Amino acid sequence: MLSTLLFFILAATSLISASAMIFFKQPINSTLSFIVTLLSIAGLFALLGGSFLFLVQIIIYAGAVVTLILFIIMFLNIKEENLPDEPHKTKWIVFMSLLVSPFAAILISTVNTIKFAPLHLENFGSIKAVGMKLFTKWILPFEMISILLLIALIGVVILAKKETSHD
Amino acid sequence: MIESSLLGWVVGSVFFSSVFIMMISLFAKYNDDIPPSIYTVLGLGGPAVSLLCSIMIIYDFLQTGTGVHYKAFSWLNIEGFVIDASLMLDALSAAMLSFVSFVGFIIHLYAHAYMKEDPSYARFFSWFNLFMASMFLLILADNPIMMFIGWEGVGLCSYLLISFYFESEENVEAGNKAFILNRIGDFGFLSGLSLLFIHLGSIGLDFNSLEANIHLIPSSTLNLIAILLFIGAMGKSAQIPLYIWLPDAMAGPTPVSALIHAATMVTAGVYMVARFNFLYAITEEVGLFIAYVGAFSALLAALIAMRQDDIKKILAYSTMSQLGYMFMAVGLGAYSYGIFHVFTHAFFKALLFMGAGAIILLLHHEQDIKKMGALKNKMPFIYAMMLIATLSISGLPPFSGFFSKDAILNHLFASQNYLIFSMALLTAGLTSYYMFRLLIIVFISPSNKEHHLLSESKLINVTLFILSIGALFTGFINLPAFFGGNENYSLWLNLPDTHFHLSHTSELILLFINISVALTGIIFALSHYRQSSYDPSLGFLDKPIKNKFYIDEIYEYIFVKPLAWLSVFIVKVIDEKIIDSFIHTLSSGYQRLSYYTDVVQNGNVRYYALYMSVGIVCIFVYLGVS
Amino acid sequence: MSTLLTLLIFIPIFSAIVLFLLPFSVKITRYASFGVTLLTTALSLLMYSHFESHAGMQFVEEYAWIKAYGISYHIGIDGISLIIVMMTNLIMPLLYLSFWHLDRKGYWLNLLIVHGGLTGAALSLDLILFYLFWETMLLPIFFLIGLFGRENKNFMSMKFTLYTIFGSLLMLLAILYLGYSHKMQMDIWSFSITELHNLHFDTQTSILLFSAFIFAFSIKIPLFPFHTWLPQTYRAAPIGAIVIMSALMAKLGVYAIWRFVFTLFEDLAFQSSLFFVILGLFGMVYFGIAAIKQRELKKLFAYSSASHLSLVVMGIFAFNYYAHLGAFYMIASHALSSAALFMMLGMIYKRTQSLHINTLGGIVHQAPIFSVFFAFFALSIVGIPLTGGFVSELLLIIGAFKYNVFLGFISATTLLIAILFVFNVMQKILYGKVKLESFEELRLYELLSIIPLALLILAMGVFPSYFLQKIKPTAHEYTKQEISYVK
Amino acid sequence: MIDVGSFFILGILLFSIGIVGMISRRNIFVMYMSVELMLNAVNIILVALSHHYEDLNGQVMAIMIIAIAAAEASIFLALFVMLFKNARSLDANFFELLKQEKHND
Repeated sequence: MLSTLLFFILAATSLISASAMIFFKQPINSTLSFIVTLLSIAGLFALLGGSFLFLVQIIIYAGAVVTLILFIIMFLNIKEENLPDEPHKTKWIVFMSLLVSPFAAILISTVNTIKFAPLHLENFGSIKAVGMKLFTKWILPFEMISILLLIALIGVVILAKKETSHD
Repeated sequence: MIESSLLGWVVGSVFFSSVFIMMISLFAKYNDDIPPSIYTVLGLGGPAVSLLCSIMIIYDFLQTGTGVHYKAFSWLNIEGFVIDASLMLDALSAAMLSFVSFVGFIIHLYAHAYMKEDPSYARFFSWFNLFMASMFLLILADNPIMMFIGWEGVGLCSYLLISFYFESEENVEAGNKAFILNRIGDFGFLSGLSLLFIHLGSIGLDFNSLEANIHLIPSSTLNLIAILLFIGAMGKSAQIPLYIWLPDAMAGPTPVSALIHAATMVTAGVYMVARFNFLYAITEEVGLFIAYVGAFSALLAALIAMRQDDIKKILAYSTMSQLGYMFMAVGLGAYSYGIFHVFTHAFFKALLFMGAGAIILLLHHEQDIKKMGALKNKMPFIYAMMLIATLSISGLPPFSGFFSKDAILNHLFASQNYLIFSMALLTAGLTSYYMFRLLIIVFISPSNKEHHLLSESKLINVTLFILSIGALFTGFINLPAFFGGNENYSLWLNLPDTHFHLSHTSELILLFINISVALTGIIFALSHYRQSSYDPSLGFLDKPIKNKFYIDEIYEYIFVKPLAWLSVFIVKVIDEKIIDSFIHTLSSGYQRLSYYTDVVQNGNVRYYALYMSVGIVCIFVYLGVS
Repeated sequence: MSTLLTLLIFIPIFSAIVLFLLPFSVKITRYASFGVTLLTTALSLLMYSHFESHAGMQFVEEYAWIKAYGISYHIGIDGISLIIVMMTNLIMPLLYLSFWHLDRKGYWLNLLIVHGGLTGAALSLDLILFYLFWETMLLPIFFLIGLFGRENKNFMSMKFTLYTIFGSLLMLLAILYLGYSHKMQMDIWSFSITELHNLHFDTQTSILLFSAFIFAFSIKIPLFPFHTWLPQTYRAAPIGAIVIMSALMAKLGVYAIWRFVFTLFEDLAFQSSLFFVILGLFGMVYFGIAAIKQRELKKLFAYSSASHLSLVVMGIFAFNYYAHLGAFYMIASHALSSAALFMMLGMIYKRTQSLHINTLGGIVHQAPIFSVFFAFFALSIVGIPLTGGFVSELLLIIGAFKYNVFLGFISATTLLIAILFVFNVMQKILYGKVKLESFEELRLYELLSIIPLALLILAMGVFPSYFLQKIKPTAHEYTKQEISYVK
Repeated sequence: MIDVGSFFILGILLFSIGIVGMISRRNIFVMYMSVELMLNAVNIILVALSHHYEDLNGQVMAIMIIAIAAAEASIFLALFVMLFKNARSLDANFFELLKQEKHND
């Protein structure tokens, strides 16, 4: 029962904060509500027994990525006049929601037709098990991800360098 | 028929001399060491060799009476259509060849003297000899295609020589005019030939086999062919309506006018009709048509000549008028008289032109007769020569023109075409009037101008003298029975003439009428111009005659201007405004379509995502519904 | 000997690719490409000497290429393609020679590719192969105009290319449909014209296919309503491209009508002959009149060659022996004359940077040799006797008279129409007052590039019998078949 | 009682919100975060399925996605900095380099 309650709380939080994120005019507000979304998603991961993912979600997403966004937003010192002028924001959102709703509705109705077994929330997916999987079967993609990160690193450096040489 | 390469040399020697002169003179642009005398040697040597060859051939021909044939190579040989590059000499072509080569050579001599100082001496002789080669080819051709090649060749050379002094736009335009009008004639000629060939092509195309098979063609087509061929003659021989180039053609050097536009090329039309006598003999309506065209041309030219002031233009109109006589003759079946008039005309008209050229040369290129006057004592020799030629063209006995013209007039009368006869008679009177007008104004009527004359050239005088002998005596070779002869020339030519019988008395009366008409013209001219060179009024005809009946202007407005307008219209309106803009509308329609799709593809990634999600939603709705 | 034709096609194309890849200087490229064209000329002369005077295909090579769809590498030569191939190979080296000092590498390489494409298109007996070469020769022209043209060259190169590609796409559709029908009717794919010849279509289909082919070719020639790209493109294009377009490509269009349309749609071509004869004659008069008032020499001669090509189209559609021979002879003689004339226009342009009639004048005073040659070529266009033009016009006119007397008269007006503008040009630019400060006489290499053309034109006019003997059997064979329809 | 289906539905809803935010907002930061939101929505579904099948591969995939998202974040943010410095704008409509230039004929 607790888990059900927890799920609804977390789900509601994430949905509300995600919706808030796309409504806020100031990016800083959006970012903050995005953090809330991410944290509640991390909670959902924990609920599903993904303890490692729970950590990763908090540390990398909420901790690193979004913080980076926040940092950048502050670093750029964005003023009101730099923000895009969005007079039809609400109209757009309503329009898009209407557009996307059949998509969501159909998917949801499809999912509802499937009878899933009820969730058994005992310990599953310990960090060790995930580590074993990651370093045995997934070792090659894992290493490739590291190369990808390296490339991203170099790319960022080059982008930044171009900027300076341009000035 | 005997094969003889001499015939080839008649054409070849002038042709090669022309080519050599051209090549040497072009080479001389890179190299100054070429002595100019080499042009003289080549330029006069070519016609001299031709003359010698022609004399030898014609002498043989006179002795043996058998024709000469020379086949150089097979020009075109496709199934059912064989044309040889071959030459043929029979009586008709021998008659033409004799005077063309002779007068041609004499005029070459004259031209040497006339053009001596000209910087384009080499160019002149190159083209002049090329003309001779084309003319020989025209005369000696053994099939109509070869004849046409010569026919076009003389037209081209005529163009080149008319625009010889190409510094002046007028001369070049005169050349263009000549060539274009000649080409209109050629259009008819070639159409006629094509019609001949699609009917007789497979049987054989030389004149002999054409003559033998002409009856295979249905007579309506024959008439068409005859008219088409005559259109060619109209252009070449300056008859109505294609004559307007001839007066302008006098822009060329005088030897050119003498040789091409008086003695030889313009008579090619007459020769062609005579050559196709087998065709014209069976198409009498066309013959009559030809005679009428000739009569009207003769009269028109004589009328216009009455009030021209340029000495060469007067002679040009008189040439046209004389050509009219020839066409009257050949049109009504008197081929040998026509050719005979061509023969005598060549001598006296060349003499007239060369005399005029001599005067022009001595007077520092002055051509207006009104600015001459009282030259009789200053140049007595030329005066004598001009007098002989003028008497000859006026048709007074015993000069050559009398015999040929009298024969034609008699024939016209005898054929009972009295309208043509009276026009011819009127033209005869006018001829003697305007020719004596010219003579009197230039040599006799008083003038207050002082002329600084250059010294006369001996060579020119010699050539004049030689031709004057021809103008005096050539008439006797066709002495009619009335004067005790038996028309040797006509007998020798042996053309299928139509013969009409005239009683002795009527011949006598006609003789009297002809001479008295000519004398009337002379008397009028004397009375008008002996005292002053002022032209008396001709009444209502005065203005049209002075303006050449406005024919040039009419042509300008009927043909030239509309064509130019049409050309601009085609390019500017039809091409650009209609067709091209239609195509551009098609393509710019595509472009405009691209602007509409361009709105969709606006470079904004969000919209791309939107389109994508619309697509996804559509797919899901489709899947969900089905 | 058996691979001679393949060599003729691919030597230029491969050498163009090799020269493009190797970092040679312009000078070496020029020498090399000139050498290549000389080589192909020598090979083509060798082929000419071995060409036998009979009607069939000779030097045939046939290899399966894409077996599944019956596409084969099938080439061969007969009397008519012989003309195109010989003209291509004769004109090409001279074209190189006449622009000897042009230092643009791309110019030479593009010309080489067109060279191969032209030869290939003239020799192909397989429709797909033909289409391939047909497009191969288009692209280099696009580059030549776009890179080396003048004024609104970008627009014109696009217009020309789109226009022609539009036409050839329709043709491609028709070709594919033909192959598909062969599969349907004979149960095997094939694109070889000897096979497709046997197909049967209902009237409507064959009219559609016929028009698709005719459309593609009449844009290239060009025939009457599809000509508007021509004067503007010629105005913008560099001389090398113009020489190829007017002297060779346009002729290839006529040849293609003869080879493909007449072979595949005999009946239809015969039934529609009156329409095309009239269209050809109309085009001849129309373009001729349009040329009279042109003031830009390239445009003027563009209209002039369109006029002559319309006459050629009239000739091939008149379906008789004389007209066919005349048309093919005119293809050869007009190729030579127009190539020479456009080359000389290029020389004028090089000296004066202008081709407008009003800026030129009195050249004969400054450059008599140039003028003599220019006048000669201009006159050969007009069809003065002793030039090849005369023989072809004579045969064409006779053929037209044989087809129909009235149309014969109209065709004979070609004698008049051409001189109206040619003589005007000669009067304005050769004669008259000297308008240029200086006009350099022909240089040696220019002279060398022109003299062979002049000699050939003369020889074609003086000894037509010799030149016709290799063409005759093919034309005769063909009209023998056709005559059965006439009577 | 919750089951995997609930997580699915949540994932679908979050994903839809991501799409809506991505398309309807012009602020590049919000757009970026919407993309991240969509990734997270997918992650939820992956992890839920991993749980359902008791197969850890799903979780590992989610980890991979997070790692790639991190790499992506660094590039994105570097680009944002550059774009903002060049254009002084956060407006996505401002960056229309893909757009065809209009001809004037």
